Amino acid sequence: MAELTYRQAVATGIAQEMARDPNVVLIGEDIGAAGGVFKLTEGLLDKFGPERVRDTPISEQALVGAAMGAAMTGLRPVAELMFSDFFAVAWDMVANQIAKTRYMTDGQVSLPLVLRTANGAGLRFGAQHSQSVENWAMAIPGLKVVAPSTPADVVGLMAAAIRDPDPVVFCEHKALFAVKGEVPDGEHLVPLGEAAIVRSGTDCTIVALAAMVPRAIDAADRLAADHGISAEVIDLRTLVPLDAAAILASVTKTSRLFTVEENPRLCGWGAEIVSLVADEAFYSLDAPLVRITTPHIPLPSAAALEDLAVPSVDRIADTVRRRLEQAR
Amino acid sequence: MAELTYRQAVATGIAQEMARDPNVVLIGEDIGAAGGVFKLTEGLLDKFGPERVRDTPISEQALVGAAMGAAMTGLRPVAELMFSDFFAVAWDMVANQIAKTRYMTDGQVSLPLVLRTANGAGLRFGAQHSQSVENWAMAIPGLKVVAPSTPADVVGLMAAAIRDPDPVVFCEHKALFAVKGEVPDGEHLVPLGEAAIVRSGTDCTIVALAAMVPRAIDAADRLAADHGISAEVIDLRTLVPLDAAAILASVTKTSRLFTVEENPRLCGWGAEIVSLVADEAFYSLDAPLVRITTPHIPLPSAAALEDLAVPSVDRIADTVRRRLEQAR
Amino acid sequence: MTTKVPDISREVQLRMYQTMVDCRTFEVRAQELFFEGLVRGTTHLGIGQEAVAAGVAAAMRADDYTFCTYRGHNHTLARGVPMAPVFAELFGRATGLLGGKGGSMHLTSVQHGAMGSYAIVGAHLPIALGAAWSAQYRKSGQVAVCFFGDGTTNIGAFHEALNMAAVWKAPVVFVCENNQYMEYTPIRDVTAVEHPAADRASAYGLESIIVDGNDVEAVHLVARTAVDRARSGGGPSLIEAVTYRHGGHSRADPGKYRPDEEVAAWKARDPVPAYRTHLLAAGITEAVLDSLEAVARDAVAAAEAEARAAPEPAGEVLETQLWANGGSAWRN
Amino acid sequence: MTTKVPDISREVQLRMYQTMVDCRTFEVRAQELFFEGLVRGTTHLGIGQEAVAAGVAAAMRADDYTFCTYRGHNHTLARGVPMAPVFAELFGRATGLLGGKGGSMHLTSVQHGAMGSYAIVGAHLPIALGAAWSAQYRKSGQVAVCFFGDGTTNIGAFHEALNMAAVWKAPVVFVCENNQYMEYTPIRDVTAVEHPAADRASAYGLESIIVDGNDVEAVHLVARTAVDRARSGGGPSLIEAVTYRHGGHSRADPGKYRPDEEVAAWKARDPVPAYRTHLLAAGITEAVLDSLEAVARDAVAAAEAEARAAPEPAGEVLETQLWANGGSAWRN
Ligand SMILES: Cc1ncc(C[n+]2csc(CCOP(=O)(O)OP(=O)(O)O)c2C)c(N)n1
Ligand SMILES: Cc1ncc(C[n+]2csc(CCOP(=O)(O)OP(=O)(O)O)c2C)c(N)n1
Ligand SMILES: [Mg+2]
Ligand SMILES: [Mg+2]
Repeated sequence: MAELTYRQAVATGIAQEMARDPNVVLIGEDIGAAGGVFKLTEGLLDKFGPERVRDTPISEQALVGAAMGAAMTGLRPVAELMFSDFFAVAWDMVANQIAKTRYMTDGQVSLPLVLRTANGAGLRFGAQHSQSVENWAMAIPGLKVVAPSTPADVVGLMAAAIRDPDPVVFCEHKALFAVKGEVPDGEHLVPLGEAAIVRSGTDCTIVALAAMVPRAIDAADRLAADHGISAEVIDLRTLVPLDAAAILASVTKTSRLFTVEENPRLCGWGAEIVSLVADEAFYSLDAPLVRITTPHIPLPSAAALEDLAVPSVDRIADTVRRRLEQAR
Repeated sequence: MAELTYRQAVATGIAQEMARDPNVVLIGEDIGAAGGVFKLTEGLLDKFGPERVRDTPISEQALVGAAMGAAMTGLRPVAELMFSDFFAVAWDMVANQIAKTRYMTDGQVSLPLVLRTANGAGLRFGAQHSQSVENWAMAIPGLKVVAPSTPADVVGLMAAAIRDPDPVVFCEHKALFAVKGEVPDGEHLVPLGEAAIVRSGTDCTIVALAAMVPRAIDAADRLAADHGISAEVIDLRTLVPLDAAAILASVTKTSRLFTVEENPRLCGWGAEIVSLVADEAFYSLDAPLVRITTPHIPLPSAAALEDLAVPSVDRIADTVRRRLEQAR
Repeated sequence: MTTKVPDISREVQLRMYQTMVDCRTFEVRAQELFFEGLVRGTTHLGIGQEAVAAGVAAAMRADDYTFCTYRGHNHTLARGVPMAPVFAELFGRATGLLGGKGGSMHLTSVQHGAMGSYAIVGAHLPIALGAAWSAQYRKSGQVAVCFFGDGTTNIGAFHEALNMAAVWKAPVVFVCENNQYMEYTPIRDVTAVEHPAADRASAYGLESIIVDGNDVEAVHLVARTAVDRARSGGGPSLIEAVTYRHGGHSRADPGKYRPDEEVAAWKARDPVPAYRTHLLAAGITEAVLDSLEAVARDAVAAAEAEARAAPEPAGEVLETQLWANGGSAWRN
Repeated sequence: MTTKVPDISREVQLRMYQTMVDCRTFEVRAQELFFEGLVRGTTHLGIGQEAVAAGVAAAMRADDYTFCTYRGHNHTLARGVPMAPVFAELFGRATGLLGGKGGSMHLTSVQHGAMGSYAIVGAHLPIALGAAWSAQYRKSGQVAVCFFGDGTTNIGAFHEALNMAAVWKAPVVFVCENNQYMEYTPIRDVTAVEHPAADRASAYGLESIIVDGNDVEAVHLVARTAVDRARSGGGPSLIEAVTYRHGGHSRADPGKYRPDEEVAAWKARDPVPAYRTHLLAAGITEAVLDSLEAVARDAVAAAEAEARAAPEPAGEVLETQLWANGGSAWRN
């Protein structure tokens, strides 16, 4: 067991796979000598050389498109979009080309590639550098979507994403970069599509993702301590494939569901979870299904406002308590 | 009352507003002399001249960006994206610039513009020319989203969209272009944010949009005729602003909700409707909330497959009947 | 028409002519079948532009990559893809090249190096660059060739791909088929320079190359030079082949936005009969050329019959092949 | 340094110097306050590049439009935007230019013609073109000026905007501040030509214009010509101003990826002291220049004090101003 930061875990996971498979190559802006603007790829250029760690111009369409072309011809590219907001600049490549080509060609083309990106709020960067776009990717058939909340999962899911034969959008959360955690020694792999029950409980199920996971756990602890409410917390870890079984099993047990989403409200991933539960677990429910999300607004830059926008431990705990009381 | 096709209604609605306000200008590819690839802007160049109807290069980022720059400096541009799939090419302009600028500037900048687009399946054009992307737009704070199902609504909502002080994504459905309908004489205006109860019923609520509306109505008629099921059908008409009141009122009456969505399943607009109802109308529900959607796949081009992918009258009727029976 | 250049072998000349008549015969029939309603959805024909696909293909190695557009019948057939599955795909049949999932705009046959037809303008330039980068990394000696139109030179992806390809010295050849129109709008009305591709080459440190796109041998020679340069590590090229489509942009478009004299003048320069004349002058007999045309006619007829006989796709395939495991499940 | 050009009036010279010292004094302090933790989030400084913003602004009419980037303090202040709300925005205060909603990267003051700072590379080039198109349509005689960096010339939006602006003869002036680095990567490593903007001008039928971006009068003269051309219907220009940022790309970046000698050489060409020397040689007295510097120091100090005293934004504003009705409701 080594203790790593979430930041270090990114390079560790990538390095593990680059050492294992010479077809894994890295491409992105300022990822080489500079080691990335968030130092997420630090050391990889020295370790693997300029042939495998390629700096690009500021050309997201070209770099994502190039990753696709390389993936369909034998490589396993890992492309970095410096900020997840920049997916918008390359969205045609992602949503119309990468996601659809295998299906359109009836399986002739395989696209084993990873699109890594710094996702989420917390650094006061404002509306164009703080979005959570996992729901953009979830809405596109043909994309797998991963968003780890711990250093161990960063390493294990990165390995799984790089080995996966399909395109994976890998969201690295800015607010978690400095978080430390234990990472198993030796090769570490966490399969895509398995949620983690990070806290078990009986009164309600709280489903969270990425930076919302530690907040949901803190809120659950507070609910237990202050109000005797026993909340089960599920870290989805991957949105596609979705561990529907884990969610349904938990809700069947607790009869109550809350989602905690950093994305703005409308068409967020939690809406999909709610619609799944409202259909398949309807008869075991005994209270409204409640979503706790960022309001449907762009993210403000001022610290005072950004902290108010994204679901906080207070808001999660208060909402759960209030809604459970109302449901009594 | 004049009878127009949905196709004619587009140009009629635009012409009504161009005649009314000299600041309304049109921009897009092949919209001038050619009248658009779907002949949606036919006659407008002759009527209003090349200064107001501008052909552009194949440069979606430039044309959408130009619409934004013009809107922030006094014009009311109506920009055409020939196929809604092409939103992906200009997504940064739409999702990061147009949608966010008013909020980021604390209201200094107003963006009265309309982004018109040919949306949806039915023409066997395949995965890159058949998508329903209304949920992409709905997921972005700062965009209003309109998708009419009748010629009259095309005219009335087009007028409202062009007069609206905020950015509006206006989805014109390819499969409806040839559909005829009565359009009131004189100036016609349908306010954004008002759903239409297009068929009233008591046993369940079916919420639909655009091309799914006529199918939902046919299914409802068949359910009544063959199974004595009384289904209420709501045509949402606009996703943002959403007529939540109309949906909640209907479900409170019928206790059962079905959504009929052309978008692929995950994070579709119906998920948002379900999450709204599952929270705010939970106690009046007595059956699972059911979404009828295109499977989570890209759209195939073969007629046999495309017809199978998009919700059909058969699938809607069968699903509603089956799920209501199960719920007995 | 250039006079016959000695270093194009007989064999290559005949192959190029065969390709041109194959493409022409196929597309003429495809259009008839569109009007019959057998070809569904849309179709974009390259009738009049065959010399570009044929001349370039003859300069490629079997394992090289082709990337083309929705107007890609010619480029796909030129790589040796059989006609029957192409017709079947246009008909939306189970035996289609893409099982009926892709359609006319997305023809792909990886085993023939036909790496796809892309229907969103500009997208495939970066993708082709990526295939070239991959070949460079794998030291496979493969070259990627990317075909696109004049209108495509005004979209962002063109600019990004050309710059990155030049910086990386990627083995990719960009071939702009300047047929002088985007859909219905003349390219000159929307472009700041006269030659949409060639006048931009210097912006990427590349040589300006313009070739008569109706002269298959001229195209072939230019392509050979560019492909050899790419293969030998000399980096990318940007070729502008000036040509013309005889018909409209797609489907039932009559192309009426073009002056009759302009259309007539270009039809008079039809590359197929022109090359026939050229080959006759070069000493190839009527009999030989007739036989090649017969081969094309028979191939098209047989392919059509086979495709007509094919069944519609079974419903079960609707949700297959989204993922590499063959399925499309998003949940457990 | 060019020798003083007679037709730049004293008044303009002093205004440009005032702008330069205002910007320099403001940004030096802003960086100190970032390290103090008072400036939150991020900040991108233009220290060393002031001559471009100042020289161009002095060539603009009050109702002209400026579009700039996240590195936009200078361009925004140069339009006459007061410093206190800018500081307050950097601090995330209620009195911020954007009420605390936008931050350093999005400074905007419509009333001053500062039409926004854009944080996604390339996006504002098409937007500036749109403002120019609007001015053209309204026959207002306004000109739009768009500032961006060398790295921005490799993104698609640059290409699309330049071509469309040229075709439409839009009254827009594109100013590329070539500070020779994107973030941490030298522009030459990722660009196929030596001059990322000027070597692309011909791809849009535009003249290649390169100017010493550290020479405010040279910048001003080039800008005046370009702005006048745009205003008189002559269409767009693309200006490449070669300059250098003294500090890192953003926040705490020390800029260590740049050779010390290179940094030293450019600091020796610091545009602010250079222009002071030039103005003294041109006969303006120490006393006058000292007073302008004093004005800048006092303005910055006063603005900082005012911003420090401002409250944090009230929670109520979080959900305001998404829509023109002042709110952000998505439902009834
Ligand atoms: C991004 C994008 N914009 C618009 C279209 C619609 N469209 C399809 S083909 C075409 C014209 C392309 O012109 P050109 O590049 O010259 O190719 P050609 O059709 O002449 O072969 C257009 C505008 C598209 N497919 N993709
Ligand atoms: C589309 C996009 N890609 C990447 C970034 C991250 N980024 C911010 S500034 C920058 C460098 C821009 O370089 P240049 O255009 O030379 O401007 P400079 O910062 O030197 O003023 C990059 C890559 C971005 N903001 N937008
Ligand atoms: Mg063309
Ligand atoms: Mg720079």
